[in-house]
Amino acid sequence: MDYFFIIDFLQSLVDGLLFGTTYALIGIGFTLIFGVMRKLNLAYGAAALAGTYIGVAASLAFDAPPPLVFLLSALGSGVIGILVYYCCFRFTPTHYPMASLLASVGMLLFIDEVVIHASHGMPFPYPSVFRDATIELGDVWIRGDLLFVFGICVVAMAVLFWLLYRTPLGLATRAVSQQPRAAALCGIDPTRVNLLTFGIAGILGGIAGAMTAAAVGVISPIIAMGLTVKGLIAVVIGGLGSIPGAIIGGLLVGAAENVFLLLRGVTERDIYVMLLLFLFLTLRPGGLFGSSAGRD
Amino acid sequence: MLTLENLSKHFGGVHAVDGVSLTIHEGEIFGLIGPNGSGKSTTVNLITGLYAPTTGTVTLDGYDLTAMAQHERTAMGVARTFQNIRLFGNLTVAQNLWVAQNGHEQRRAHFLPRWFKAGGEHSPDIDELLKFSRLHSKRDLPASALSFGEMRRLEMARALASNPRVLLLDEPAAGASLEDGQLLAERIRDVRDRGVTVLLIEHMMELVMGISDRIAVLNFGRKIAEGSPAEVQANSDVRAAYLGSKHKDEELIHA
Amino acid sequence: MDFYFGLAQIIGVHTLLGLSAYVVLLTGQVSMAQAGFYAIGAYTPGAMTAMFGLHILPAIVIAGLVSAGIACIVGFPALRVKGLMLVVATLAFGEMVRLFFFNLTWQVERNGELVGPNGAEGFRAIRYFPQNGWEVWHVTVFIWIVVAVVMAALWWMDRSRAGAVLRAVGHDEIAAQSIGLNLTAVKVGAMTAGGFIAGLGGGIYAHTVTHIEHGVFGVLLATFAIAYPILGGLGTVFGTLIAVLFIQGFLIEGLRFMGDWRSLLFGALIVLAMNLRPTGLLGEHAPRMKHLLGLRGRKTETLESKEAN
Amino acid sequence: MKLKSLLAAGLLGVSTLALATAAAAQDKTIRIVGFGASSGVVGIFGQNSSAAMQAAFEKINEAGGVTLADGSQAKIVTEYYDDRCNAEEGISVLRRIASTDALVAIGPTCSNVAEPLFGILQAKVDDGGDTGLQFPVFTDVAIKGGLAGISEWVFRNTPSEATMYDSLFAWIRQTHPELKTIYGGVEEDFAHSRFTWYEVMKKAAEANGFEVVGEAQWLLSDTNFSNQARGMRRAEPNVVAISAHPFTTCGMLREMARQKIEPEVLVGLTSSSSLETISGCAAEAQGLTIPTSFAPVNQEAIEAAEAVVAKGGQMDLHSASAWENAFILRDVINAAGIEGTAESLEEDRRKIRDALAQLTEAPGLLGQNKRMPDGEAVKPYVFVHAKDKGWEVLHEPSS
Repeated sequence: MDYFFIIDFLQSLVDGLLFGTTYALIGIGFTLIFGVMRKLNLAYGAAALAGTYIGVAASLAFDAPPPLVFLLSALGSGVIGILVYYCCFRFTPTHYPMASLLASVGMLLFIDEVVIHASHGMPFPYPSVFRDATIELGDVWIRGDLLFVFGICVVAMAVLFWLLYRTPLGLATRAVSQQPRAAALCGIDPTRVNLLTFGIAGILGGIAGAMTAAAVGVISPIIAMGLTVKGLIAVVIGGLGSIPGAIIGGLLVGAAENVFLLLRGVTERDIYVMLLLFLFLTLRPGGLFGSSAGRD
Repeated sequence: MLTLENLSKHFGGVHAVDGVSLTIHEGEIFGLIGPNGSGKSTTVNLITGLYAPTTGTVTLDGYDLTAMAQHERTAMGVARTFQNIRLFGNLTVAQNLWVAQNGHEQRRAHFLPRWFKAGGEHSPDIDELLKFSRLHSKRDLPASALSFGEMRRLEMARALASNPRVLLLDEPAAGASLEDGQLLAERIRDVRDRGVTVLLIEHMMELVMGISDRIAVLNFGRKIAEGSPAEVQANSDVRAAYLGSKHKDEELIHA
Repeated sequence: MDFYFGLAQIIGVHTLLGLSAYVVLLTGQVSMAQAGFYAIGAYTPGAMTAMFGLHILPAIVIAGLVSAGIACIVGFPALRVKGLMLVVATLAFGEMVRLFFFNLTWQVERNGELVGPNGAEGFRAIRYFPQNGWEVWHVTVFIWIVVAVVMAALWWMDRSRAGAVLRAVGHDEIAAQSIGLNLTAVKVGAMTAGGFIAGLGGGIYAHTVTHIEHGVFGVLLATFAIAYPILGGLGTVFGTLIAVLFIQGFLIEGLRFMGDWRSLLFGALIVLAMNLRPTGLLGEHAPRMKHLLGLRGRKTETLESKEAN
Repeated sequence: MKLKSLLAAGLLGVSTLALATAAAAQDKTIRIVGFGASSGVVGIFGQNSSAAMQAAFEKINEAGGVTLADGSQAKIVTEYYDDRCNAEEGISVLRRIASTDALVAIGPTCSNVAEPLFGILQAKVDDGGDTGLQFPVFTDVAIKGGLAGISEWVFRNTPSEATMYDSLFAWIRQTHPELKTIYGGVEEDFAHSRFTWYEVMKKAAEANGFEVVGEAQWLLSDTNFSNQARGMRRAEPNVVAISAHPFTTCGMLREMARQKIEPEVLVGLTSSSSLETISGCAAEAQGLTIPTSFAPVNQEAIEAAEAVVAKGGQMDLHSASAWENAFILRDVINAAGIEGTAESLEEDRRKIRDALAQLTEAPGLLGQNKRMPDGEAVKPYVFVHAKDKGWEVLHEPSS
C-alpha cells in the first residue's frame, strides 16, 4: 500500500466524519419526529433547505454577519417545521400514516418550488467561517470550516440532550414518544409536544442545512433531496428512535461515502453505500441501537 | 394432545415463563390462570409461535411445533384469539372468516381456484360459522363497525374458521360483564362440543372454575398447581400467590 | 388529437406504475423500489426490441417477468423489515438499480449504428413504434389494452380471497399470522406481482419516450409510484387511476394555463387533498354499490378511528 | 339604480371584448411556440429563453411582422410551455403544440428532454414507414452535442462546443506555449457536462498538445469535493477544465481555492458563463475562461440584451439562441411563402422545415451562423472570463 493511498484514506475518513455530522443532525430530526408521532416526515429536508434560504435572504438583504445568518437559517427552518406539522400532520388521522406521508411529499414539492420560485434556482453564496484555515496534521489536513461545522453540530446535539433529559419539555417529549396514551392521560397535551418536536427538529434541520451550505460555500435547491436521503439512511443505520444511533449513523454514512468515493470512484460510490445499507437493513433490521427489531 | 415440555422464555433477565410443562388432553377445556404478569400470555405466544422459546418444546399429537413458523402451526391445528381484539377492521365480517379458511383443507390442486375465486365469502362453511356466532345479519358490515361483544364473537369465529384442533382463548372475558361471562361459558362449551380442544387463559375466576375440566396455575412464570378446579382452589400455594394481589384473592373466594 | 392520445399514453403508463405500488401497499408495505422495477422493465425490452429486433409484445412480457423475478428475489430480504425501515431498504434497492444503469454500457451495432445503454448518456433510439408503422393512437390503444387487462386482473383479485388476504396482512400482521397466513409468502407474492406490473409499465414507457436514462428512475419517480395509490385510496384499483388522472391530467396538463403557478399548486393541492380526504380520493374501503349511491354513513369511519391503535 | 349601472357596465365590457376579438381577427397571425423548463431547479433556462423570444417577436411585430405567400403581413403570436425538464412532459407539450395551429416550436432547454423528444419525431422526412411526429423544432438551449442528427425535423441553433473548445485550447496553446498539462473535472450524472468533457474538451485539449494528467468526477448534487481536489493538487496541472453546472462548479472552485490549487488557466463549461456562477461564487470564479456564442460586444447584441432584460430575463449564450431563432424563423417564413391558413398548416410546417434545412448561413448576434447539413449550427464565439463580478470578453477569435 503506498503512502498516498494511506493519506488519502485517512483524509477521506476525516472529511467524511466531519461532514457526517450534518447527516447526523438531519437523522436526529427524523428520529425525533418519528419518536413522538410514529410518522415519516419527508418534507423535512426541504424545510431545512428553505430555512437555509431564509438565512441567505438575510445575508443578501442587509449583509448580516455569518452567525446571524446561521441563527436565522435555524429559526426559519424551525418555523417552517411547525408549518409542515400543521399542513401535513395536525389534521390527518393518526391511524392512517400514509395520509401524512403523502401530504409531506406534497409539502416537499411545494417548499422546493417556493424556494426555486423565490431564488430562480440560482446558487447563492453562503457565508462560512474559518474558510481558509486548515489544521495540518502531517499530510492530513483538517478543514477549519468543517471543524466549525462539526463543532456547531456537536453543540446542537449537546443542547438537544440537555433539552430532552434535563427539562420538563424533554420529559414530556420522551413520555409521548414512549407511551403516547399514558402521556395524554397524565395531562400532557400531545399537540403541544408534537408542535415543539417539529420546531426543534426543524431547527436541527436548519442547522444541518446551514452547515452543509457553509461547508460548500454555495447553496442550491438541489441539495434538499440529498439531505433527505442521507438523513433517512443515518436514522435507519442507527436504529429508529435512537439519538446516539442517528449520530453514529450519520458519521458512518459520511465516512462510507468518502471512502467508497476513494476506492470505487464517484459513479459507483453510491451503489456501494446503498448495497451496504440494504444488507445492513435486512441482516440487522433493528439498526445499531434499535430496541425493537424493525417493528413499526 | 398439546404438550408443553420445560418451556421457558427469558426477556433479558426477566424469566417470563420458566420451565413450564403441561399436557392438555383432546376434547377438554383447560384453564390457565395466574396473577398479572405470571406469564400466561407469554405461554400462549410461545404455543402459537409469536415468540421463540428460550428452552423447551411444544408438541401437538407428537409433532414438534417448536421450530415451526406461526402459519405452519395454524395449519397443524393451533388457533388463537387475542386479549386486545385484533380483527381485520378493513374487511367485512364474512371476509374476516374467509381469509382464515386455510388450515387443513390446503390442497395444491385447488390452490389457484381457492385463492382467486371471487365472492367465496358466501360459502356454506362461513354461513354456518356466522350463524354459530350469531353474526349472520352483520356479515357484510366492516368488522370495525361491530360492537365490542360482536367483535369478540367474530374473533373466536375467525379462529374457528381455520379449522383448529386446539383453540387458545386469551382472556376472552376481558372487558365483559358477568352476564356476558355466562354467555361466554356456554359458547366455550359449544366450541368444545364442535370437537375443538380449548385452552382458556383467564382472569375471571368464575368463568374458569365453572367450565374448565382441569386448571393449571402460573406464578412468576412457574407452574405452581395443576388439577381439577376443586383441587386448585384448595391448593395453599395458589392461595398464597393470589393473596399477593388482594383483588384476585377476593375473586378466588367468590368462585 | 394526437396530443390527447399522447396524454392517454402517459396516463396509462403511470397507471401501471401506480398499480404496481398498489398491490404492495395493500399488504401495508410502502415500497420505494417500484421505480427500480420500472427501470429494469424499461431497459430490458428496450434492449430486446432496439438491439435484437424482437417484437414488442414478447419484449414487454419478458420485461414484466424479469422485473417480477427480481422483485421476488429482493422481496425475501427486504420484507423482513417494516415501516420506515422498509421504505429506506427499498429506496436503497431502487437507487442501486438506477446506479447500475448509470454505470451500464453495453452497445451493439445495428444498421451501422451503435445501439444500447450507454451509461450516463442513456439508451437512445428505442423507436420500435414509429419504425414499425404504429400511429400514436395504435400505441394508445395498445397501452390501454394492457392497462385494462392489468386492472381487470387486479379488480378480480381484490374480490377474491387473495385480495382479502392482502388486506388482512396490511391491517394486522400479528392477527394474520395467527390465522395461518404465511406473511413472507403473501408479501413476496405481492411484491412479485407489483414487480411484474412495474416491468410492463417500464417496458411501455421506454418505447413511448424512445430514450431512457438513469435520472428518470430516481427517488421522485418512486415517490410518485406510491403517491398514486395513496392519493387515490386503497379501496379499489380505480383509486389509482383517478389519482393518475388527477396528477397527470389535471395538475400537470390541466393547470398548464396557470403558467408559473402550476408548479406551486402541484404540491399544495396534494397537501390539500390529503387533508380533505386522508384515506384517498376514493377512500380506504372498497366502495360497494350501495355506498356509491350515498347510503354510506360516516359512522363506520369514526368508529374505526377509535378502534385503531 | 345600482343594478342598472352594473348591467350597463357588463354590457359595455362584453361589447368591447367582442370588438377586440373582431379587431384581432382582421390581423393575420401565425403562431410560433416556445417550450422548455421554466420551473424547477433549471427553470431559469426557460425563463430566460421565454423572455428572449417575447422580446424578439415584439421587435419583429413592431417592424411589421412577417410576409405571407399572398403578400399580406402577419403578426407573430407566441406562448411558452413549461415541460419541467421532464421527458414525458416534454413529449406531451410538443404533441400539444403540434395539435394547435403553431407552425414551428422553439425548444427545449434540457438535453434529457431533447433526446426523447427528437426520438418521437420522424427520423427521415418522406419516410412513409416512420410514423414519428412531423413537426419542425428549432432548438435554442439544449446543447449536448450531436442531437440534431436524431431527426431531420430538428434544427439547432446551439453553438458547436467542439469548434469553440478546439479554438479555445488552440488559443491557450498559442498564448501560453509553456503550459503542458490539463486536469479535467466533470459532473458525471449530467448528460451535457459529461458529454462535453469526454467528447469535446478532452479531445480538443489533446488535439492541441495538452497532456491529460487526470480527471476528477463528481455528481450533480455533491457537496464535498476534497477527495477530487486532492487528486488534482498532486497532479499539479497547468490547466484545469471544469465541465459542470454552476452549483458544483462553485463547490469545486471553492475546494480548489482551499487546497491552494492555482492553475494558470481555468476553463469552464459553456452553460456556466451565466449570472448563476457569478451569483454563486464570483471571487473563486475569477479568471474562469469560457467560450460563448453570446457577449454584448456590438451594438445589436447590447440592444438585444437590454430588450431581454426589460422582459425580465437575462441574455446569455442560451437565450441569445432563442432570440436569434426568432429572427431566423422570420426570414425563413418570409422566404418560404407560407399561406398561414388552417388548411395549409401541414404544408406550411413542411415548408419551414425545408427552408431551415436549406439554410447554409443565418444571421446571428455575433455575426453569421453557419448552418450544417445535420441541422446543427456553428456560431461565432468569443472567449469570456469572470472578472469583478461579471463576465468580460477576453478574446475575439474572429477579429
